[in-house]
Amino acid sequence: MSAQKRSSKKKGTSDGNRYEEDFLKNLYATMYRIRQFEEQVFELYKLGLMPGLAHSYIGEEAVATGACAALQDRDYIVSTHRGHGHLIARGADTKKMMAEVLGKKDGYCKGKAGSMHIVALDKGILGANGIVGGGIPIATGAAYMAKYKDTKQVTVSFLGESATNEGTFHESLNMASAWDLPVVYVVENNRYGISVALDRVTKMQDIAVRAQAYGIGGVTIDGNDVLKVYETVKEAVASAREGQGPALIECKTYRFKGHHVGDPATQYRTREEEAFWKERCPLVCFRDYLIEKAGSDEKGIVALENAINDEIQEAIVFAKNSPYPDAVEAFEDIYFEGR
Amino acid sequence: MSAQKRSSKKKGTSDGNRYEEDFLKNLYATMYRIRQFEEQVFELYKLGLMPGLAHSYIGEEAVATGACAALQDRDYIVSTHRGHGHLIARGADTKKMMAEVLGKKDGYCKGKAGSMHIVALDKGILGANGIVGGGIPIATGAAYMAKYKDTKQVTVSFLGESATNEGTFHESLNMASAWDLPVVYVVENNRYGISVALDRVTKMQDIAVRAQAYGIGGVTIDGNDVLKVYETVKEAVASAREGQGPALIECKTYRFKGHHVGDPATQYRTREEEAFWKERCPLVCFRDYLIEKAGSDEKGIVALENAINDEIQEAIVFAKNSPYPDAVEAFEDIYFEGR
Amino acid sequence: MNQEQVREITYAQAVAEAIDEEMARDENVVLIGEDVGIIGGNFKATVGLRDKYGDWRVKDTPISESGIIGLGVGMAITGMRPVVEIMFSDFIALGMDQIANQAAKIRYMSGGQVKVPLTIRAAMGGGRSSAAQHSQSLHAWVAHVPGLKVALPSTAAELKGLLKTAIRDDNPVVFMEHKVEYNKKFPVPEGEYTIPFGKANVVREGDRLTIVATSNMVLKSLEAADKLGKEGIHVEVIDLRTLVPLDKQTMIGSVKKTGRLLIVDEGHLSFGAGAEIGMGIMEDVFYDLDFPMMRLGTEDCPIPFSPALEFPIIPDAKKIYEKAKMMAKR
Amino acid sequence: MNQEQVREITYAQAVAEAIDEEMARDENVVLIGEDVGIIGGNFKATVGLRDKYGDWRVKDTPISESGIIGLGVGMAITGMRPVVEIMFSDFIALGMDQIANQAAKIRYMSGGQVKVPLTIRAAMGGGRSSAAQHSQSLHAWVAHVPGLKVALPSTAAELKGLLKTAIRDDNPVVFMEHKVEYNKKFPVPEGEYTIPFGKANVVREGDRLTIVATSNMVLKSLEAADKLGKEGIHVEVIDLRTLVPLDKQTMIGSVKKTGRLLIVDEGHLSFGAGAEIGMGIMEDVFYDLDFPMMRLGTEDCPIPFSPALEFPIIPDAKKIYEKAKMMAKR
Ligand SMILES: Cc1ncc(C[n+]2csc(CCOP(=O)(O)OP(=O)(O)O)c2C)c(N)n1
Ligand SMILES: Cc1ncc(C[n+]2csc(CCOP(=O)(O)OP(=O)(O)O)c2C)c(N)n1
Ligand SMILES: [Mg+2]
Ligand SMILES: [Mg+2]
Repeated sequence: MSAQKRSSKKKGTSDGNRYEEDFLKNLYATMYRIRQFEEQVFELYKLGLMPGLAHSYIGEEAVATGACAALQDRDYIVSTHRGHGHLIARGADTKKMMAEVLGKKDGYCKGKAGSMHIVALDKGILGANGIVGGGIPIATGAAYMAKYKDTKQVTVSFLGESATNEGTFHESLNMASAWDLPVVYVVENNRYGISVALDRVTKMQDIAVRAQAYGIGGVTIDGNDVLKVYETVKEAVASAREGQGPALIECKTYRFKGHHVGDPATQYRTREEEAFWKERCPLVCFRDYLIEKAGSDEKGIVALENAINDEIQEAIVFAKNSPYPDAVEAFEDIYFEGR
Repeated sequence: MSAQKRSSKKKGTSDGNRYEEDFLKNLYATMYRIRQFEEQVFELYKLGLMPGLAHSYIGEEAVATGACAALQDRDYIVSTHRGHGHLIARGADTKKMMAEVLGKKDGYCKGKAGSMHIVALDKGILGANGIVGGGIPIATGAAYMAKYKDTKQVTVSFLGESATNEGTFHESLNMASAWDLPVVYVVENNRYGISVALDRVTKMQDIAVRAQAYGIGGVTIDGNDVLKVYETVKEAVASAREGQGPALIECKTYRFKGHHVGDPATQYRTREEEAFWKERCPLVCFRDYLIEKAGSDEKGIVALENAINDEIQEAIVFAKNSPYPDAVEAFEDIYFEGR
Repeated sequence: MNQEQVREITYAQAVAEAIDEEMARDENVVLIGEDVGIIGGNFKATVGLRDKYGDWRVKDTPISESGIIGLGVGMAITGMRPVVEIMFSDFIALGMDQIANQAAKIRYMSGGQVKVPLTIRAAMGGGRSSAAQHSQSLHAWVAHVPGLKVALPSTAAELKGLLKTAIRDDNPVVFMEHKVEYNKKFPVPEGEYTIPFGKANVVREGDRLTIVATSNMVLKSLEAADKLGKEGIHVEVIDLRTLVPLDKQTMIGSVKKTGRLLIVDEGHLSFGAGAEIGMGIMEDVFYDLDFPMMRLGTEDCPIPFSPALEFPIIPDAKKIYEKAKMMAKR
Repeated sequence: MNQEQVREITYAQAVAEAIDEEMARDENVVLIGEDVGIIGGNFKATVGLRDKYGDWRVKDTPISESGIIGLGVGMAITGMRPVVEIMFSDFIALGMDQIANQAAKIRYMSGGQVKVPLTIRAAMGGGRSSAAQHSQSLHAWVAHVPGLKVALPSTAAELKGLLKTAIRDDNPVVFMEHKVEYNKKFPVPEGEYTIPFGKANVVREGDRLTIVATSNMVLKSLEAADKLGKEGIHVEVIDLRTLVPLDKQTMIGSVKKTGRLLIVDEGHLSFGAGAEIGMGIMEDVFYDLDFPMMRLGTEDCPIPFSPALEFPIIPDAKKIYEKAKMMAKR
């Protein structure tokens, strides 16, 4: 029950397991897709084409990718304000995502959601959430449903380390543990909540310690190691699916950019810290691993990358070409009227 | 940091310490005063003389008594819906309390508070609270004040075990621990929140375990042993006063009556369980201890009891004779107008 | 409703009956809340349900208002029809994020992908010496949030029909039960029936003044109207039933007939639901008004504990009678 | 205010200046909130204060809205004057218990023993594509709770004077800053001044129609009034400044003069603050009204993300102009 800590490795990758190359390449493709999507969102923001703001997932791709790879199609995820990565890892359509981020009619939510609130029910994505901690009880409720109906579905609730200071975190984990609900809480510990470093507002720096308060399993892992995330989440998901209750998995990671696209992140963290983490870029590390350890050839990877670049460019074209919704649509979808 | 558990003793009293007889008798007097006050409140309720409801502290007297004995005059307490015991232990005037409970003009709060919201600022009683968990951040704020101004005051926040499932508990303990605030959280674990037994809604039965999530000291003690409570709280208060931060003290205890004066408590707990705890009545045990171990003579104790009986009767007379407030007073005290 | 039935049950029993029927009808209906199970609720409004449906369908929860409403949201968007009990409506304050930012908005934010068939029941109102934190009528808060529906049943018969509608509704409904009513008996028809949302109920016809009331104030208004009726002043009393949707047409029709409108709602007067009831039909009835619209509500002070202070600040039949009489004079 | 001063600062700078002056004046004033310290606030409204006053007086907090408001309550009743920042006013939903059940009521419940000099600042309003959970104007909730005061400053000069008053007030004040204003520059007098609560500001005189507006809607109303003025239609514009206390006298005087009232408030129309503004003076002006009172507010739908959807649902100068023109015609 006590927090296990994984000794940090320079090139944050596991190699104790053997996987099919396709599987590994898919993981890489997902991470690369997230990265590319986010880079392009940033470009669109700088060009003034994106309304509002977005929270970049760059640097944290291994968490969403590893976690979602451990799920079955019928499982659920609940996401956060920093949700693009979770959605893409869960298989959301980048075209519809990009259109949503631009506030267009063909977006997942017809332009009503924007970056922070995307739902993709067909992919089991119950929603990103603009309220820090707001999704945690909702994820727990989905797990209650699964337990009540014995559907064997598991829900993964993503949350930031700072969200663990909201009351909803505590209330949810208490219920999930008391009733052995099939939910896995994946904490993305990137050390900051906007500008506030965890150690300024919380005594214990390993969030996994908090699992002890609920008598559930809690581990701290290298969140930049996609295989480690995959393996850890997979085990927790299997255990939850079998009725053994929830778990808390803390993934140590880092956001390369500021809190949102408009934040230069200059005041509250050091360039050294940034450099330390960029060394541990989950994409670069895993790419190296693919080539050096898993026997993939670089040409194949480049081809994959190019294909994804094209896909994201298509998504941008799709989003740009999509019309804005009509003003009258503001009045639709408030209430469900049909049956 | 891990929860310590005290082996339960039949006659829940410590005897490793030597105290002045006066001190011990004062503790007993306080417990007896609480008991007598509560018995009489119950009588008034049955006679239909009390508006609304009240939550009886009978059976839990050792917690408030031991904890408040460990405080200095300038310290603060924050109480709960089950607050009579805390207030009396802190030295509140039973006349003004009784008048308040009956909704009379001479009550502590001029009849506006009733049983659940009494404030007695002159005694450092910042308020009982009708919202479960509502007082926890308020107590923490008082501690922030003390730290900021370096007043060396400590705040004791009383709360029930079920209140630890409210988000405010978590948010407050996180802040108090991060900033080493001088506050001691005293949890009265009487196993039930109204009708809901802790084990039906929470996996870990020792609330002290929760302290680990915040990296603060947490202990589980026999809450019916007034000296044990006194000693444990005293140590925590001293440590908080010295700037070492908060602590969580879980006192295992039991409410002899129902949740409130109108609850027969028949459906959700067994007669055996009730009998088990009545055997461990904090008053009876400590009375025996006084006579058998501390060398008090029974005549003196009986005289003390009689004096307290008289005091409470006087409080009842005072409360009955006090007029109801005038209707226009409803419009006073909403805003502070003066300067 | 069938007038021949004379069966009488309490308002609390009507709650249990409505939930029982809906649970029997649809296994997606579950009830969760503090103390709803073993003791059948703090107000005994869910007695017997746990015995009948078991611990997983009638779940006693920890004291975590925000958590349990969120749990309900999660269940609702994954196909269930949870009924969440918040013991005292004052405690919705602890769950307002899940109510207003989550339940109310998820459907909209999703562009219509999900629906949220969630019913949140809570006990409102004063009159029981429960003091400032257990006596409020906070329906104006939730009525102000688009995406929610808000119901305030007046009698047991109304409650049963409206609660069944709430549970069957595919949208989040905040359902405010009045705590002084729970133990009162009312005639309630046998068998199944529902009462649609958004249709106000003209409970007494009259020509000299329209009283629009909510919840328990409907009963107090009827008392006042009876007394006025004996004096030959015939007052129309409308039970609004739901604030959202708001049945403006029935009110407009009535005020056009009577020319005078008194609104009686137990929320605090200022910035309360009564203000909307008046302003909401202002443009439609302005030229028909013979007298300014007036309101009665709980005075703008926290609810005091002492009955000597509490009763004077909440509208009662006498105050309604006096205000109505003053307004109805020609 | 001294008209000779032409110094211009932003609305955000006015926040920092007001707090700075009050902190310098009284060591009991502290500022706590998420990100208020090192980066000087999400909206840069508290830049420089941490450097000047240190970490304990300008405290970056964890993301715990309920906890930090409660912390403020505890400080306030033990002698301090905390200013708590809630980044977006939508998040007051997470702290409503501490706001409405604790801060607002503790003085009353204590029978006047304690006072609660607490200021809760929050950023309200739409117009920045912040979508449903970051764009609301929820002041109607808090205005409905006796024991709280509620201020909505329109310009930087107003903000500075009102915020200083809020901090000096011995009661809990919910202070709603409008997020589209933060970066705008306004003329602000040099030196110390305060603006009293409960005194509405007639920002433009006129005879044909009274517009009562709050917050940012004051500026939009002035724009509309300017345009109408050029057409010879002289509209009076009143900046309400505070909802609680509510300056009915200024409104009544104006409406008695003009005979027409348009209320413009950014909260959702239904059950919003505008309803009270109308009904609150109804009895006093009824016989002077030449036209039904009318309201503009944000439409009753969650605030959509896309600017194509958002701008049409929030009142703007054009809508105000059109409505006012329609109302002012004889
Ligand atoms: C209830 C609430 N409080 C505050 C905010 C503002 N806010 C948005 S993201 C954020 C930081 C969240 O930090 P963390 O949970 O660690 O996630 P990260 O951004 O690091 O991924 C804050 C304070 C919010 N959206 N919701
Ligand atoms: C926020 C809130 N939720 C629910 C209640 C109703 N209620 C009053 S006391 C109580 C049980 C509290 O249990 P615990 O904290 O263990 O204290 P105890 O009564 O056992 O002393 C409940 C549920 C309340 N007053 N406030
Ligand atoms: Mg973070
Ligand atoms: Mg208890």
